[in-house]
Amino acid sequence: MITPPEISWLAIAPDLALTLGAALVLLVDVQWKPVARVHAWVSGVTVAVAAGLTVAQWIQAAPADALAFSGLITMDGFAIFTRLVLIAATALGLAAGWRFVAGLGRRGAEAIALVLLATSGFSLMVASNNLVMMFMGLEVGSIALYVVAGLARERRESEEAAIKYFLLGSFASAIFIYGVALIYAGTGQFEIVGIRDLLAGFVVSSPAVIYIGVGLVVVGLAFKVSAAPFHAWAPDVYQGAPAGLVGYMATVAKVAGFAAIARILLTGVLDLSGSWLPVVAGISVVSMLLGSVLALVQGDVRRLLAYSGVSHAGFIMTGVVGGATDAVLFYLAIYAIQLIGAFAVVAVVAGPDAAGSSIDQYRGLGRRSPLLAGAFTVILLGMGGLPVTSGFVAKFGVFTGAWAEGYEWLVIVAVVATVVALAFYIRVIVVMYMDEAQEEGTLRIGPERWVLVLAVAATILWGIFPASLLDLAADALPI
Amino acid sequence: MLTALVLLPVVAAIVVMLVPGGRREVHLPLGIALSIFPLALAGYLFWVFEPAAGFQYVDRVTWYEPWGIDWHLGVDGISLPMVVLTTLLVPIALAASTSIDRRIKEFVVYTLFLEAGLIGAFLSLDLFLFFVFFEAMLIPMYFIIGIWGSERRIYAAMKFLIYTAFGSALMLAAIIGLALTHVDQTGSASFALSDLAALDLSVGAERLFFAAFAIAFAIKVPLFPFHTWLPDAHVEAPTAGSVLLAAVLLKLGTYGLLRFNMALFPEASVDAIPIMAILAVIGIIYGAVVAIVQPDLKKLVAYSSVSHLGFIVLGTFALTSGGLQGAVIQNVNHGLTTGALFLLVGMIYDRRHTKKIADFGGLQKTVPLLAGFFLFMTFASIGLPGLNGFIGEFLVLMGSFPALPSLTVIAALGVVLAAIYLLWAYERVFTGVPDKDENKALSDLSAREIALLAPLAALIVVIGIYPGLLLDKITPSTEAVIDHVVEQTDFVVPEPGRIADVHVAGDEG
Amino acid sequence: MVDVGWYMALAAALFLIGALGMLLRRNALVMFMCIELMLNAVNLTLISAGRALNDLDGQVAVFFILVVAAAEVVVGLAIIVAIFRRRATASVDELSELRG
Amino acid sequence: MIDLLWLVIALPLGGAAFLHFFGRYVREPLSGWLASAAIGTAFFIAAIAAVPFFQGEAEPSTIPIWEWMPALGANFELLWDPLAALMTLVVTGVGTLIHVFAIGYMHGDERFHRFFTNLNLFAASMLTLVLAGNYAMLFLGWELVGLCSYLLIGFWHTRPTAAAAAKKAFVVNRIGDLGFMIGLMVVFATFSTFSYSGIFERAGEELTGGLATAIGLLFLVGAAGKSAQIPLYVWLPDAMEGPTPVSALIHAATMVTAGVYVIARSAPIYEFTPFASTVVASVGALTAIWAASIALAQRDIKKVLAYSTISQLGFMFLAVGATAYVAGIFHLMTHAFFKALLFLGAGSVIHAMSDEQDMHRMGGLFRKMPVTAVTMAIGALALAGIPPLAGFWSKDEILAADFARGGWFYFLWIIGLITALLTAFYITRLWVLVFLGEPRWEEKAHPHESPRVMTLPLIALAALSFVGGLVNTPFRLTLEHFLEPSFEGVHIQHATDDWLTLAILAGLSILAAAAGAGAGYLAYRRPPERWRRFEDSFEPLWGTWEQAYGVDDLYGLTLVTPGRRLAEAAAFSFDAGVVDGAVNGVGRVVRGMGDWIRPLQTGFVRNYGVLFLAGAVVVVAWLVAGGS
Repeated sequence: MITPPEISWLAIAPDLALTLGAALVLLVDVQWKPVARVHAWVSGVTVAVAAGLTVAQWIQAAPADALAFSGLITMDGFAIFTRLVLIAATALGLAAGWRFVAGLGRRGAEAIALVLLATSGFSLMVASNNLVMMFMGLEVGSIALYVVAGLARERRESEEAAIKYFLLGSFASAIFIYGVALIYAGTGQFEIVGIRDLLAGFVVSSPAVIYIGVGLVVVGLAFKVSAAPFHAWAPDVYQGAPAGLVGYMATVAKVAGFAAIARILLTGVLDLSGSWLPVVAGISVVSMLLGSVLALVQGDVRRLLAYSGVSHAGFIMTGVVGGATDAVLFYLAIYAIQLIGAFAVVAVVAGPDAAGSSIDQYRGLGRRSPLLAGAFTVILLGMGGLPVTSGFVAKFGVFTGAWAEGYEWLVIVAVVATVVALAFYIRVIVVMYMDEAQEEGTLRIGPERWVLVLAVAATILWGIFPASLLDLAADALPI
Repeated sequence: MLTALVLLPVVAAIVVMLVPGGRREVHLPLGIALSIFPLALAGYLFWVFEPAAGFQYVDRVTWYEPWGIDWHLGVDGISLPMVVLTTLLVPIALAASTSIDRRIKEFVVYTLFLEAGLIGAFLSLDLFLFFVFFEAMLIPMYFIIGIWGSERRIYAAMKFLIYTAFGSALMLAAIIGLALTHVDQTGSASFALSDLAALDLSVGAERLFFAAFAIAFAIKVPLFPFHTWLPDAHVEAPTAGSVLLAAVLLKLGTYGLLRFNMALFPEASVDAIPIMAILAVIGIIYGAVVAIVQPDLKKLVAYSSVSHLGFIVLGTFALTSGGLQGAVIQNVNHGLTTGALFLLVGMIYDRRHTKKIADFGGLQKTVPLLAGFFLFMTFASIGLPGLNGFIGEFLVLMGSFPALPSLTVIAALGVVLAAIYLLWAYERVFTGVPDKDENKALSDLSAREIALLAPLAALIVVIGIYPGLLLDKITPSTEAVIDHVVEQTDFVVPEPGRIADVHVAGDEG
Repeated sequence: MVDVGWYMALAAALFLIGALGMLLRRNALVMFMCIELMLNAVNLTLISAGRALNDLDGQVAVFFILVVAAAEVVVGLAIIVAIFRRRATASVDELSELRG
Repeated sequence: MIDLLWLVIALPLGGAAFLHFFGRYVREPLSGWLASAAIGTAFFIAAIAAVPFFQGEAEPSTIPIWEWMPALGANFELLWDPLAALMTLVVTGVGTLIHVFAIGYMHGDERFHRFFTNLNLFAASMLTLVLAGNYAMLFLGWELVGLCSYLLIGFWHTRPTAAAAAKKAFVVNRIGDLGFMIGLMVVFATFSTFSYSGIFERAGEELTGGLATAIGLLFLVGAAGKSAQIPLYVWLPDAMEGPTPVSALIHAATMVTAGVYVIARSAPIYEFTPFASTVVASVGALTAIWAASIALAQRDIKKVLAYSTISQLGFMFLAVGATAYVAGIFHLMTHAFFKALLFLGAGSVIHAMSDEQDMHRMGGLFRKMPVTAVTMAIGALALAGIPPLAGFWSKDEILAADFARGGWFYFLWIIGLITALLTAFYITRLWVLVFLGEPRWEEKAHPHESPRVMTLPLIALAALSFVGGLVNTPFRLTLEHFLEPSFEGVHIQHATDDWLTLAILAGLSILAAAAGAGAGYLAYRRPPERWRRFEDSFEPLWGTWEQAYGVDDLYGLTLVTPGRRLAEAAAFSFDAGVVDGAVNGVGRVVRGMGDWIRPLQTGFVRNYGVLFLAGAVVVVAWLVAGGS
């Protein structure tokens, strides 16, 4: 006898808003074929509404009714915080990619709709307490992104990026869902909370199938966050996909992926931490080292950022190891803004729909357009985790977490990795300031301007006064 | 007051930033003028400083409560001289940079930020805060070397940044570890130096943490064998860069060893005395020997720094009154003399556009004033009594001998070697008949350049004749360090290691 | 009555076959089909697991997955077709310009 | 008067400061006179302050000035006792005369005022050294005189030889200072203070075991550096590159005697280490004869005097080593008179011959410059030890004291005697070669007597060299009593008071002196080819002496060149290669790893898949293994 689930609209309101917004964009487009500005308004309003609803959740949410739809969806602070990050990323991403979107002409509406849909999918994912639900969100988001990757249709690289992303992505999804199935087979549960309670009940060791399941789930998500050795797609996609939207793609996938990882590992199977901690730590180490070392030898800024993303995945993993959800959330928020900012710069320098962005394009940027170069410098230093930037606070947080968990060696590896990482961020700065200008001509900059302003502000202000964001993250605990 | 001292340069930097246009005739003078304010404030601080009062003018504002990090500044006899030195040298370094022809605005801004970072690092009493300053100042220095340096500037800047960053990375790990230990032992998080110094660490942990800190600082000092970034950095850096690097930045290393390693890990410090002392002595001799044959004037001075800073580390780890006083005052002395030497090399470079010793000869004939100043600084650096260098070295040697006799004797060799490499360099550069035409038509020091060197020279003499000026401020703090070590460990200060012993003896005599 | 374990084993086998196919075949279309195969292996697992636990959730989940699979087909085919149009081949090995 | 004592140092120092900053505005002779006035006044102050000692009633007194390095009990304080007083008077007295002389000698030099700046600075430093109330302050003066010596040797900085000599002097001195410094370390570690009084009072109980010997020997190293004793004497001959007044003041009369002064000052320490004292004496004796033999064969007039100085300093060491401190100081004083005289005379000659220094190109100058000739003759006889001139009394007292010490010192006494003979020979040779015989100089050189400003000091010094010895004759030991307060509780070696022995000893040394002088006269009175043959008849010995035993080359071969090699190896092979190589190596390795891994990113989807699956398998396997 199936009991009909009770409805709690607020729980899914933001996702609904985004979905409807996407639909609205398409309808408006079909109906009136308006200028891009209209789309800007529609999407802007949509994002604003979604944000507002999320804030409403924050205000209204209480642990008691955190669970909605008989446990499918949760409204815990963790979900809300990540949702906010996702929505912010959407807004920034659209701003950063706007010149690209506008350049698409008729297909611009599609792009916007896809972005909104992707966000709604991922925001569903971060909010879902049910693994199948999570899978749904994951797929909605991912599939939308596959298409975004291929939006610059007239460019071969874009196609290649799309197909690679698509094949490997769905491969990963399949593995993820198989893991879910195995966990289900082992526990009879899809609900993360349920799994937690169940595992708490196990007196003897739980069946191996669960471990296999957890492993596969972790692998599937590790792919989404481009943690080594599941990162191979990232550089190619970052390089091939349209510059304007790469930042957005990379960011939301990582945020949602890590949210899911944190939720599953730290809530669902925390009792099994004895066995998964070393594995995650291992992934973290491989990611940090591989990412940093490979980034060191890249000649293309977008690939460089991709590999740096791999190493960042590793750093965030240390936070997961430390079980410091607040630190992880802080890191995600900061990194999201910085990454979109970085790609906004790329979009300006290389052009919104260009493929790749050779480091030579940045020679003498410091002379050509000081402000742009300055912003990029701040962002890169933030990513490098130098003090006075929020990046340092973020790294400090996750490292502290890991050390507290007894993973001193991991922290030591991590700090060494940061030095290597610093080396390649600095390389870009060197090229910008210390080489004589090669490229000439002024750069056209659109709404990216605002993205950069925000990114720089976030990097410096939260670097000096991190308390505001840290408190927020500290409250945003998973159920 | 201290907060103001840290923020003044920042404000100055921002002001300079806001001034539009890239014309040096605006920015450089403005920068110099603004950098006088910190100097004035530091001078006032020096004036009102109460030697006996320990840490004073403490500013403490909670930064992020859950992590226990504070904006926590305080000054004592060890940091005071360094702060004054910093604020003194920044205007001079700026005023010495008139030969910089491009992007002067950025240059001034970076220098001022650097100053803020340095002052902050010297004043921080919170390890998190200290690390922030310690690491943050790398960036302006990195740009100063990398943008305004000479041919291989990028290589040098990169090496400087990565090398030092590596050291501080380890230190960061150690700081985290310490803070968490504090959480375990007290339940509350704190990065305050005083709190962390009160922890009781297991021998193993203490040694590891000590090593992490020590490596970070040893790279900064730089202690053999971590010194190789220094010559490159110096040779490539512009004059101002070299001056600040040698005079102040390196001191962070020696200062850190004294302030943090001693306070936080007394046990390990005592155990590490042999290692550190041996490295220091190797540095003294090695740096001097290598300096002898350097073909490049700047490199020579750079290696001389390696040698001189060895004395500071030796004195620090001798853990006697004389040793510590010598170490601290030598921090200042080396700052003044080597800073001045780099200024002079810069002035020579501005005239001749070369630093190769072989390109010179007979300059004393053409630029007697410059030669005179150079010789003066040379003797200050050699440690001629009556000048400041002697005070430091003599105190260090006399203070270290009771603790580490054999090493001290070897270290004393450095005094001879210093005479060899510096006087030989002077002989090759300044004496003889100017044979090369380029050397025949050189203009002697301008009034501006004299104005830059004169105050340094004056201070060198004053400290040499009346070191009490500084020692009175320093001594209580250095004594406090020894007391701390003694009560934390079973370390016994060798006779006659303490002022007490000395005075007793003195009274008898 | 065959033991559920066997269904599971079969599913696992199918999943592996799919995975290996994904790695061995060149044709994007075939690779995609392999992924579909993997998804169906998942479905089989869920059904049998649900049967074993006589719990409906597993069987319900299958529908969701089918839907997702369908969606993937749509997008996937679109991309593949687009590529085929331009390069007259669906071999993924042709698509290796981005590397390093 | 004592409370004005600081003026003794302050006056020359002030003179130096004034001339340094304003000298260029002062006309030529005036700056010289200012400098002379400064030090002259110092002389008078010192003289007045010393009166009580002459009356033999005053006690030594310490005058504190201000704190210097409290942690070391090292402050600025003056010790005013007979020894200090005597040294002060010698330094200021002889110094004043030399200042005046230099006004004439440096006439026309473009850096005239600079010269007097340095001269005054030197005087101040030297006075700091002798007036210091503790070892730290003594070391201050010790180093400062080294500085001045450096500045003045290299005064003509455009001469590469001068610059090199200056550097050599400073560095060699530094090597000695190293020993001295280590000695100070031991002293401080033992007494935890530097003040003389503090140390000497407790010397008895503290100086156990080898401590006294260690300190004594280490001080000897320092003294040997400053006073040009074996093996550190090599700098002094080169130091003759400096203007002659400098050689007279610094490298004959005052600075080089600092070593003797230190040992005398440290008598209470040597009291406890006969061994160290013996070493001091032996070094002195060896140096004395060694340098004397070299002086025999030199052609450069100043070189002769330089080696003679070294040899005479050896005599002083011989004295203080035999704990005949008074004799040592006595000889120090007389030597200051006649050696300054000789140098100034030589200067006057060189001046007249327009900077000719080779005695083979002189001769027959007597008629041209009688005053110089006569005064120098007096100086020569004084040095040779012909009674009743100053040199005789002091030298004879030294020899007598050594003889009285007995034992090993008999041997040293014999060496001293031989040295006396050699001394008489070479100084006579010098005088004869310069002033007698046929002129051997080219026509264009037209020597002339020096101006009065130069001759007057000569005459004054000649007078002193004549009577200076009478202050301490066996008949009337004035100096001895004068110095007593400084050597309280220290055993001082005296000559035997058995008059017969004394007379025999005196006779022997007079004999030696006369023989040497006579031989020198007879040998060189003859025409050049004759004495040339005479010299050749001593080959190869003569050549060896002329080459100063080739010690410089030896040092170059054994120390300098290998040192340079070592440094180069360290700098260019080890530092650049190994140490820095390691650092850059790390960077290269990391990048290399990157380049090495990079190909894994083939761009083929299927390879990515393989990587992916492999990773998955590892993760799952690890988890399962870890789980159950």
